[in-house]
Amino acid sequence: MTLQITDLSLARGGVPVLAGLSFTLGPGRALILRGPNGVGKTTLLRTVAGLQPPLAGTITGAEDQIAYGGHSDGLKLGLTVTENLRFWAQIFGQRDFEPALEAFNLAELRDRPAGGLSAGQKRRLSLARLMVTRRPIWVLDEPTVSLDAASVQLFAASVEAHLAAGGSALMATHIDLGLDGDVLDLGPFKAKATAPVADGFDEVFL
Amino acid sequence: MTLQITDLSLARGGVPVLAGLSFTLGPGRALILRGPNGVGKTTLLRTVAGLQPPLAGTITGAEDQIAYGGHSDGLKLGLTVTENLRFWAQIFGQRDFEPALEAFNLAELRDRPAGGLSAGQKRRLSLARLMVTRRPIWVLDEPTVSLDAASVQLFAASVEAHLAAGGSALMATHIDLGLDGDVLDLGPFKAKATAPVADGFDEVFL
Amino acid sequence: MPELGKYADTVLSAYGASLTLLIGLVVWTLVRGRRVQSQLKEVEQRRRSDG
Amino acid sequence: MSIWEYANPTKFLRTSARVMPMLWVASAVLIIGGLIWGFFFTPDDYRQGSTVKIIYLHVPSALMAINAWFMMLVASLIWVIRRHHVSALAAKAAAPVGIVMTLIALITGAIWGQPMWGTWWAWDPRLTSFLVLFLFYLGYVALWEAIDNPDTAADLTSILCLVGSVFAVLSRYAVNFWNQGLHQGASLSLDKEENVADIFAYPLWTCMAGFILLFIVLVLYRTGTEIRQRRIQALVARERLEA
Amino acid sequence: MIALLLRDLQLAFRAGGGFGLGLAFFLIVTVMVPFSVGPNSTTLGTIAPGVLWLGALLACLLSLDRLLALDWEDGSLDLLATAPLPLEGVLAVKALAHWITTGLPLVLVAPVLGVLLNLAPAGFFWITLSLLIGTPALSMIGTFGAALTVGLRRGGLLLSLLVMPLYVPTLIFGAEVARRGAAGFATETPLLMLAGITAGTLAFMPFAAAAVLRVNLR
Amino acid sequence: MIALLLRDLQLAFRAGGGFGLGLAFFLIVTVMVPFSVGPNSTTLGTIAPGVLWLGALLACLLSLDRLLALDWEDGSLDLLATAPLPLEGVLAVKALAHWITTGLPLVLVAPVLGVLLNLAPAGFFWITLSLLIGTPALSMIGTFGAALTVGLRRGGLLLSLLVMPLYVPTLIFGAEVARRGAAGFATETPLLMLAGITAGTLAFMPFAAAAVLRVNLR
Ligand code: HEM
Ligand SMILES: Nc1ncnc2c1ncn2[C@@H]1O[C@H](COP(=O)(O)OP(=O)(O)OP(=O)(O)O)[C@@H](O)[C@H]1O
Ligand SMILES: Nc1ncnc2c1ncn2[C@@H]1O[C@H](COP(=O)(O)OP(=O)(O)OP(=O)(O)O)[C@@H](O)[C@H]1O
Ligand SMILES: [Mg+2]
Ligand SMILES: [Mg+2]
Repeated sequence: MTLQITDLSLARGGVPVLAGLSFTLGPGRALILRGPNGVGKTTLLRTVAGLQPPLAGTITGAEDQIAYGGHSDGLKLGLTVTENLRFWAQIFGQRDFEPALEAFNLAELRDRPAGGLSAGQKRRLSLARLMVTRRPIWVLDEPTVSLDAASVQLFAASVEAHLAAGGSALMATHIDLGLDGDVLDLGPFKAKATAPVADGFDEVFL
Repeated sequence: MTLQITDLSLARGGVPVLAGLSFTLGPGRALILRGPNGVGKTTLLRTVAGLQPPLAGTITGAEDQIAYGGHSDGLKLGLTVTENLRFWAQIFGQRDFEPALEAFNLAELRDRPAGGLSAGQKRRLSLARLMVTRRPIWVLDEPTVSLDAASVQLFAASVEAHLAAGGSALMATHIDLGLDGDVLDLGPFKAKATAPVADGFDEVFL
Repeated sequence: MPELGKYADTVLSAYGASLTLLIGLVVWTLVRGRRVQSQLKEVEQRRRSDG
Repeated sequence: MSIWEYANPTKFLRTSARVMPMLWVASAVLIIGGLIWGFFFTPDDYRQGSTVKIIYLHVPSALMAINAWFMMLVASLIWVIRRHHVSALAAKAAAPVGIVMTLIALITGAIWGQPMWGTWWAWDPRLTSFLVLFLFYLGYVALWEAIDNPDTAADLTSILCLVGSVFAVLSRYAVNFWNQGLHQGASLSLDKEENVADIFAYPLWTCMAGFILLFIVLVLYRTGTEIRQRRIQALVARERLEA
Repeated sequence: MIALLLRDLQLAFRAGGGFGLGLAFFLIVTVMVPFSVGPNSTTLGTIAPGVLWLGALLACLLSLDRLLALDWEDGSLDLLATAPLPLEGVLAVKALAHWITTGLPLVLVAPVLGVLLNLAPAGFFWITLSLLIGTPALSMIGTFGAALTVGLRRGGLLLSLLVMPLYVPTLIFGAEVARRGAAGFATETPLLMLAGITAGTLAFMPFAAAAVLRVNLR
Repeated sequence: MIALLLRDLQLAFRAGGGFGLGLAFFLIVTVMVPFSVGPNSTTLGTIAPGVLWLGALLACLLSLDRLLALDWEDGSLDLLATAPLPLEGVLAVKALAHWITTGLPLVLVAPVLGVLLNLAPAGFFWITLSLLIGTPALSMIGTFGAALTVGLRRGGLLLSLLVMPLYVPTLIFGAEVARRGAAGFATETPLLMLAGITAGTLAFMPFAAAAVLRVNLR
């Protein structure tokens, strides 16, 4: 259940982005990633979620524990709010999605097709998806984009409930959510121009 | 040059969203739209930009004056930063896009394909586009999504420069930009269940 | 020149087309190779002068 | 020292630079010599007249068209299994050469078909399977071109090459089953009289050897170009990081 | 898995009649043929089995580019890849959904279109049978192609280019069965080959498709 | 306008050889025909002009769905609509770019593919001429169709479905010219009709396309 990252190096599009990153995320904890645009937050989160392999280093405790939420919402615009949620619940072997609807104030919109929602409403739906996965580690990339102040509160409340229930959360954000969690600034971990690899075998490609 | 909105009513997806909205936006002024998710900010901005017709009411002074920036970035991922900007400059009959590159700190990224930018970098590029249009009225839908604090500053500075040069800006946002402009809360203009239209001709459809 | 008889056109066009393609391939390969080589040299020079 | 040492790009560049001049000369001598021999110093065939001279281009290019794909298959396997960048780049470098060889075989064949079969083109199995091979080459090259990230492109194209090879073999059988051919195998007058066959055969072998060497040297050279291209990309990226 | 299948079918229906469109395209191609090759009925009868197979193949091909692209664009594919399902299974289910919405209707309607093209009476059974056996292979190979090109700009045409050569054996044996059947010849050998190709494809392609999709998602 | 044309061409090139792909599809369709209708060269010769026209039409059709869709998805279309260009002009330019990247290469390569299909020698001139005159109409009509379906999910197939019937007159007259030409008959009447259709389309379609696009952007 504890996510452990050791000496991780990451590349995006073949270019090293972050290097020498280590941290631990235990149950009930939240870790907030900060750093200027382009520092590599998205890259890190995708790697933790298992979508891309790291250049070097290890990630333990992530296997099948992670609910990922990226820049895009992952909604089917042709399906209604309920249908979208039910689908993800089924995929993750769950049945009950009512609490998620309630938590994100979507009950009124339940029968609207997702395509007919405003930007913020879509985002709420995509966050509600996290709750139905029942996965312990939430990995979120700028979750509050497009949300109004009230919805940000809803989101913060649901993260706190998740932490209280023993879950954990790793998220990148530029704004202050008022969550109490550790903050990790990625700035210092920016990859330097790569030192030649030990045996110099593939050096020309690096 | 003054944008004048009188008694505007708007619908989205056939459902009335806002009603009875009036405001004036003179040169050198900024107007910030606020309101909870789904209140109709996007709908209003698209209408002002001429992308959809209003249900009722008039908009004057918008014709060919508006530079619109929506939720999505409008970038060609296969073209480089410079190529993207140059294209829009040409479309709007301009040549010079260097100041825009500088203003949004994109000079270093100039030869990167837009597809290889991070979310915030893309957003900066899409904002730089506004500058090359040389249009006096900027109409922006949540311009600072994905931007880090430093980039938000850049953006605020460029808006201020635009206002100082006699331009004006109308934008919807959930966060505080630290701009000095008027704020308009759309909450009170939410459309009520529609009163029957004057002549009742198309009443069954309303 | 050997006597090609009534098939002169056939044989010559076959040789012509094939040799054009072959030589084209070789020239293209060499030209592109040279260009990339000089680009690489330029980039490496730049890096060295930078430090 | 294991053979995989040569998968080190630097070593590859150094070694290939050493052997390439020799190969360039040898392939040029063999091809030019073989063609001159065949074109000027062999008699006409009694049934095909002077068109038999086309064989010195047609058969070697057909041979290399198939072998180039085979080489790409092996290189792709090496990439998939051992992940040596050089082998992926060698596969990429071989594809255009393969395309040109296929085109030469198709064009010379079509030109030859006009007097022999009275048509430029017939849906003979061998011709047809060459056309299909040509399509596979096109798809393979198009996929390389369409992907920006070189490692992704290497992975995807090598899997395409593996899957494509299976389907290429299947197509070959399908096409055979589908139509009986016009295309002569070794049955042509070549083997009828031993001495005549030899007269045609020696220059043919010379040309074949020349084409093989030409293919090798082209692939070596082009692989070197691809390696340098990657190096440029890497250096530019590093500059970006330092900035 | 079943949830995924149901969702895909539901989406196909929602988006303005998933079943209808593949079919309609098939219909239109078939109808276009007489316009382009002329109305001579002997000619049409001769080429009818081939035209039906070609039409089915193109209808399949045209619908491929949306097979994964939509899920990619809205981010669902990332989410599915992190879901507790094997990616091979996800792709097999997607291929199945594609077959149900595209291949199956084609099989059912092919005999009707045969009438339009003066197909010989003996041919109706064989065209249906050969399409029934062959179209699953088309969907599965197509899924591989879609996985290969997902996320590429202008993926649509590239996808066709990559997939078409892979379709060749299926097309040849399938059309051969239909042609021989219509002409009253023996069909065992091509039929066996066709079934073999389909079986092999269904067994191995999901793995190849999942492998390339994983690469593309990185 | 010119900037727009250049950008579209540039994008087509960038995306891995814009010219190549439409062509390759045309090639593949042509190659597939013998596989499906059988290798008999008399039959092939008879249907050759029709097949070439049908192939060109399908290659055109397949590339249509990206004509506006990409600009729509990334928001450029909204921005273009608010730019100081008449929307009619934008669409005419887009159709022109489409023709240059798709139609023109097809025209140039059609005679080569004619060889593969045993086209009668007299036919080569006529197939080229008829395609040259006809394909601009295909691009323009296609732009209308693309404007009609932009923003719809699964637009690809629907687009084909809508555009196909609109292509019928062009196809009929174009194929007729090629067929008559190949058989050595007079071609004036269909040629005139074909030219008329193209001229009319080019004159009026941009307005229709702009009208529907405006509705779709709302
Ligand atoms: C586009 C048309 C053609 C293609 C694609 C083609 C392809 C091939 C191929 C692949 C081979 C390989 C031989 C091997 O097994 O090593 C070959 C050999 C040969 N082809 Fe063609 N061919 C074409 C047309 C013709 C024509 C029209 C002729 C002459 C009438 C011809 C005569 C030969 C001969 C004599 C050989 C050597 C056979 C042997 O000794 O094994 N080909 N061709
Ligand atoms: N395509 C659509 N079809 C039907 N209804 C829609 C559509 N898009 C939005 N709506 C509805 O119209 C209303 C106004 O939406 P709009 O996008 O203008 O809100 P917004 O103020 O921009 O919200 P946000 O802050 O979330 O972006 C919302 O209630 C939304 O559900
Ligand atoms: N597809 C890509 N190809 C090549 N490089 C990329 C690609 N996507 C991102 N990059 C580069 O990789 C670096 C890290 O990008 P990443 O998206 O992880 O940043 P980020 O921290 O999430 O930024 P943001 O706050 O703007 O979302 C950036 O410098 C970016 O330019
Ligand atoms: Mg990011
Ligand atoms: Mg909005």
